[in-house]
Amino acid sequence: MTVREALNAAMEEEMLRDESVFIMGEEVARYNGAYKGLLDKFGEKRVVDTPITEMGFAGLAVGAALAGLRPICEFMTWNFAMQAIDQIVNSGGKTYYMSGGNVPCPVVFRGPNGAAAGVAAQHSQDYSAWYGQVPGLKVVSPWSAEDCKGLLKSAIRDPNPVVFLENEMLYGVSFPMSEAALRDDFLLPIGKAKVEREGSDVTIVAHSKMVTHSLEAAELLAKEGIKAEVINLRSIRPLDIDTIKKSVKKTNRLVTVEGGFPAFGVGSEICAQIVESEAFDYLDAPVERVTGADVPTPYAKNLEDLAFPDTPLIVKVAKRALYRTN
Amino acid sequence: MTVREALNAAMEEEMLRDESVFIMGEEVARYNGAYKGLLDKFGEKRVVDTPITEMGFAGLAVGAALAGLRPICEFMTWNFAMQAIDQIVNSGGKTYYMSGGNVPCPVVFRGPNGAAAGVAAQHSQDYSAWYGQVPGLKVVSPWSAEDCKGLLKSAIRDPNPVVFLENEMLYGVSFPMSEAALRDDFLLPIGKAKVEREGSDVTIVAHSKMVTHSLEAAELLAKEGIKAEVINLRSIRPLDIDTIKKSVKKTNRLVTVEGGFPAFGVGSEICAQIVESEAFDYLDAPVERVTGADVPTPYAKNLEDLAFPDTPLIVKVAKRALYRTN
Amino acid sequence: EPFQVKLHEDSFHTYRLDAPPNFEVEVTKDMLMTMYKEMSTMRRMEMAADALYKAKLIRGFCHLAIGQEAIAVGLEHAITKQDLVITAYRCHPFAVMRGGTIKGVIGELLGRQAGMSNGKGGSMHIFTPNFFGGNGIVGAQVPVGAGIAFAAKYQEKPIATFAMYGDGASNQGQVFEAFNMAKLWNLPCVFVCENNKYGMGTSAERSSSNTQYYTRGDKIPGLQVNGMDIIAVLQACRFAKNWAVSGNGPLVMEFVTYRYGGHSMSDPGTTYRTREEIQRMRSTQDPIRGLQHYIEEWGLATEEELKKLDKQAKAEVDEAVEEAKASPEPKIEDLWTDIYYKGTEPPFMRGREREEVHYY
Amino acid sequence: EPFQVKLHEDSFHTYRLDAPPNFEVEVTKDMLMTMYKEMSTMRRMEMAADALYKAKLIRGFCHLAIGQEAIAVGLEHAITKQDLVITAYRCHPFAVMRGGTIKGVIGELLGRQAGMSNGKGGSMHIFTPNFFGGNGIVGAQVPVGAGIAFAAKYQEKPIATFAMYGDGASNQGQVFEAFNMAKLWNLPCVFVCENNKYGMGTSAERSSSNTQYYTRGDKIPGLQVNGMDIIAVLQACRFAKNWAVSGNGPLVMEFVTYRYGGHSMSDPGTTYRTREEIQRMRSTQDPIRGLQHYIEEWGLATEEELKKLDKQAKAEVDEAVEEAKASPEPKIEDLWTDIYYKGTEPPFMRGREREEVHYY
Ligand SMILES: Cc1ncc(C[n+]2csc(CCOP(=O)(O)OP(=O)(O)O)c2C)c(N)n1
Ligand SMILES: Cc1ncc(C[n+]2csc(CCOP(=O)(O)OP(=O)(O)O)c2C)c(N)n1
Ligand SMILES: [Mg+2]
Ligand SMILES: [Mg+2]
Repeated sequence: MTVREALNAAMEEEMLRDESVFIMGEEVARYNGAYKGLLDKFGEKRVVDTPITEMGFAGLAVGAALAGLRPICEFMTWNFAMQAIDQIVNSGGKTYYMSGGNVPCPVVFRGPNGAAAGVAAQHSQDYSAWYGQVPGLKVVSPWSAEDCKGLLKSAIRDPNPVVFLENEMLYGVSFPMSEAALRDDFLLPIGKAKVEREGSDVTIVAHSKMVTHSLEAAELLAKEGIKAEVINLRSIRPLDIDTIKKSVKKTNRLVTVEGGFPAFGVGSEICAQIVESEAFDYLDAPVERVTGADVPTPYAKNLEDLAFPDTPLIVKVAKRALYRTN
Repeated sequence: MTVREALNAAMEEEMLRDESVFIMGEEVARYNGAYKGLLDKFGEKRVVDTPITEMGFAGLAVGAALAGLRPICEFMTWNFAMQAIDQIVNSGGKTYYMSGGNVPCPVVFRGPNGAAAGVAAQHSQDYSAWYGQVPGLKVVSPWSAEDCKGLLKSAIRDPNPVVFLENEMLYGVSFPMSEAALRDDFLLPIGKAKVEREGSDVTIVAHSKMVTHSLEAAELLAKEGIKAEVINLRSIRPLDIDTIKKSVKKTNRLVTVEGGFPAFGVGSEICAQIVESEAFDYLDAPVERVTGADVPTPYAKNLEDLAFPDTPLIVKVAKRALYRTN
Repeated sequence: EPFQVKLHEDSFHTYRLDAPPNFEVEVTKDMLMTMYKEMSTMRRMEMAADALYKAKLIRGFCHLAIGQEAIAVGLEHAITKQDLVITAYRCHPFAVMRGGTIKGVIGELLGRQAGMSNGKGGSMHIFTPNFFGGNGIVGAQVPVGAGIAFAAKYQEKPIATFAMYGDGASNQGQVFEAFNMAKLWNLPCVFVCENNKYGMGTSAERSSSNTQYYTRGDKIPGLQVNGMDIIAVLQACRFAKNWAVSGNGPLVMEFVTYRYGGHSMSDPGTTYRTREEIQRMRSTQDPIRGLQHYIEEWGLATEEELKKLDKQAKAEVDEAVEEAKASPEPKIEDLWTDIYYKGTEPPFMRGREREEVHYY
Repeated sequence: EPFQVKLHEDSFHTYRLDAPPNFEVEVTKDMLMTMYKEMSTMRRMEMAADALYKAKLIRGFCHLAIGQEAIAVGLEHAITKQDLVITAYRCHPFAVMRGGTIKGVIGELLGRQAGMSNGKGGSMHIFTPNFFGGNGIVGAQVPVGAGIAFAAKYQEKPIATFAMYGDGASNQGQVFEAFNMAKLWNLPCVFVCENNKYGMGTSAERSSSNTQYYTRGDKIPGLQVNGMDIIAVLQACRFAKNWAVSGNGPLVMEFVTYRYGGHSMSDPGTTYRTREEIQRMRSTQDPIRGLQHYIEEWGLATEEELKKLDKQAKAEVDEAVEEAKASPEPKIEDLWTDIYYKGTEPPFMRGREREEVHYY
């Protein structure tokens, strides 16, 4: 099943289950039919094409959630959600607290995050750390089709505002689905990471598309006799530091991998939390961060290739964490 | 000289020096006269009250900068700049790169950042790490009147977009000014931290209002025979890691202090960079982060007090870094 | 005992509306007396807040609605408890009229457990089951209001949503975005501009290229109302509610009103307008004195009877203030509640340093 | 040798304007022939981009302006090199007309050193000294355009700024924010809506509660123009430029036009509109055929002479494509240039891991 199909299945199942769930956003209904099935099944009342007014429709989604609906508010990409970030953070993320728990806001904001291929600086930013910083939001960054289905369903049912960060380049990618994941009661817990591959020599923590590269890297490392454990973070907030700590205590080495800018990023936070924790004493090498480069994303292919991590780079850094240089 | 006076002096001097510098924002001209002097001196052409349309006037400031002016775009607080963040990041921060260096954007965005007293969740966020993440922006977070004057003048002259994060609670605070700082050619380099107090036992790195608390903490620590070195970060991007490393190599202990949310914050990044560097080997204790609490800022005084670091807390953590528990 | 009164001909101006609301308004003595008492109480409450602020018992921002009482009170008498309202930070009278209490509002301002948001929101963030706040970001509540109306339509509830904003807020782009969606989708949303002539220190003409706020909805019909005459407000809100629930889609309503005090407690309110202007508004347009005038003119009650109501209002507020003051500060553990919905929290949350950790 | 021609009476519609532009337009043969050649060249260039995209030499987004050529070309003949223009991502013809080259545009699309942004911006981000791009965020360029006009006024330059956007973009709140400031401050800004009937797959009626885009500036006068007739475009732009430099403040201009292809290369463009509609527009409204028709009707040139221009256009584009293709990819070190203004960079910038560090 592809990631796109998994997302669609999650939405369809939840819309069938709960009348108050609906989807809105730019071109979610009629355009070239990414969700054609949903429109046909649920009609324009529940699959709503919006004007190109991100701040407005994000605010509208928040209002609908405050008034008892469960909106799935899609952004064509998270880059455009910058126009709506005040509604997400201030109206969505803080109202429950400011109201002393009187006004919950069960809304899901979703869409592709990070870089797609060849779309340059304004269309390539990764917002994991920004949203991850905000108490009141939950932030999910799924990788596989199973992640997407189980986590999106949980996000829709969650009574809190959830920021759901997908990846454009994964939409068409197929993943095997377990029996359980195909069922309509399949839920994955928000806030739990998953060990995708066990290993004892080095821990590689990644999220979203970087899990693919990390698993590829683990495969290559295995050929050299290095057993890498790969953790798929799944959630950015809550951040499942316990799973990482457990792994680090076993492997004594940690490499974080992400596609976002390096500064104030996901890797920085993981590093800081590990350093602060008892796992620090288990580290046999400094925590290594593999990240996007500190440059606005360039358009030209040869430069773009240098702006994001790839499999060989992860291999190289993992080996460095093991003090092996070839 | 108070911080407010220093900021005004910086603007006035630069406006006198360069015809293309002007200030715009909400209530910068006529309201209760924070800048009354500027309005009287330069008139409404160069001191422009805007409607309450952050996204629009931030975009307008960017356009004016692209067309050759040097706008100082004031946000009443940085919280409201969330509405304009797309213009700051995507139009302001990325155009120079996307244009292959053809279109520079010399604009300063400024205003108070972080919490003021008793203003609750929507008015209290610290955006240092968000803007600090973006290549193409420079991000400054001054503390003293001297910082404010020297750095704002540099920001106005800088040919890049600069995000200038002030602190409401410091506006009325007076600081001594050096002879040099009073002159109209006084500039401080963006990207350089300042050692505000030398010490050999523990390094405390802070920015903005937290420098005050850190210096107070150092004073208290001194009474117990602990010599704390206090570094005023001044800039968030570029981050002056060299100054921090140098200090850590001397003190072997590092405590970061900030008012923002803990996750993906300034302290996390400093920790990660230290861990990655040769300074790691000099650490005799894990890096400690003192931060705002991971809660939307509460209104009630007793809760608010628990949401932000204060002097005793810094003392406590610094002592912990020295393995001293009382 | 209902009877008809006639509004001044200047009470309404229309835009793209076939007809204005009826100038003949049906009222009862009871209703008028209640409205008088409520306006008087709301003013007393705001004055109490003013005093408490000056006594340094209230912190941060505090925006009072003195002068604008006819709107919150008049609106409430025109709609039902099922209808929904959202506004900005100048929200105290709405919070009380919509099911809250004076004690709850003052308690919130004082940051106490008795506060309607348990002391966590403060002056700008007060909610009831049919009032969605109390919002601190200028303009942001307007699309949120459109979303509330969207939900009502989706759920096929026969109700109206009133999304309120100021003359300053009216220029925010998201207000126009909300207008556009509401019109496209025929949402039962009444957009209400409380034009009190200033957004902080900026007069309407200096912020808005069109100061006829009721005409700024483009294809959305508009209605301007004398917001200092509570009977005009009442009639306009009845009209608006009826408009919305009859499937006409959105309406833009403008109340022309005035705030007597500064923008917030830190603003003396006299640097960008003259004292004469304030004095003139107070003495010629005051909504409470205006209703008093009607009541006396129509022989419904005497000045003494009204004075008695004023006294009751004062006593009520004084008592509420005392009760609120007696309420304790929030419990320290409540720092950690309400970040996430009860039962769906993360296992723990971090405080200011690694040892300050709250486990749920 | 200038002569007068008369526009079709449907060429203009006005809003809050005393009089439309003159329907009698002064032109010269030279100008018409040049405009013909330029439109033909622009179309060829876009077709070349289409082919290169399909050959997988262009990546990511690529938005073509086929069908909309009259606007970029007509505008340029009405204004001077001092006037300033900014638009969204559908920007290739503007970039060429405003001082760029075909080689520079195609080179940019190919991500080569010959690209006008050195390959760093791609299709959506191309600039010249009097053209501010090429912007990827829908609507964001509109306040930026108002800012450019603000600067012109500040510097007392007698020029107009044209801030262009689409029918889809027209609903963005910041467009209204820009309108408001431009009107308040009387900025010499012409807001230009290229209404090509669709924003991606959403037709104008489904995105906009008012599809008469020229009437959406509230107090700002508006002018609707047949954007498929280049002479109407020319005359309207002359009018607009004159309006702006004469101190009249802003104007909202709408060009009614049509894109023949999909929204971007990934959109077939036929799921949300009928093939018949596209065919009808192509055969009855095409701006190049329209100008050809005029030229032939007025006896300025024969079909053969025009065919020769078409051939020249093709040859020019073909040559530029070859030159662009021959250009190398950006230098690897250029990953690090242009983040900060040359000479004001930080001491170093971090790559993807701690050993990838670039020192300036
Ligand atoms: C987005 C945003 N910008 C600025 C502010 C600061 N601010 C608070 S109230 C206000 C004035 C609003 O005026 P108006 O809408 O007329 O409402 P009034 O205060 O008159 O009721 C401003 C500028 C804010 N809270 N939010
Ligand atoms: C803020 C934002 N939202 C969404 C998009 C995605 N997007 C790119 S173009 C487009 C349609 C714009 O339509 P219109 O303004 O009519 O311009 P046209 O493509 O017809 O020239 C959309 C939705 C974007 N780039 N920016
Ligand atoms: Mg107002
Ligand atoms: Mg369009």
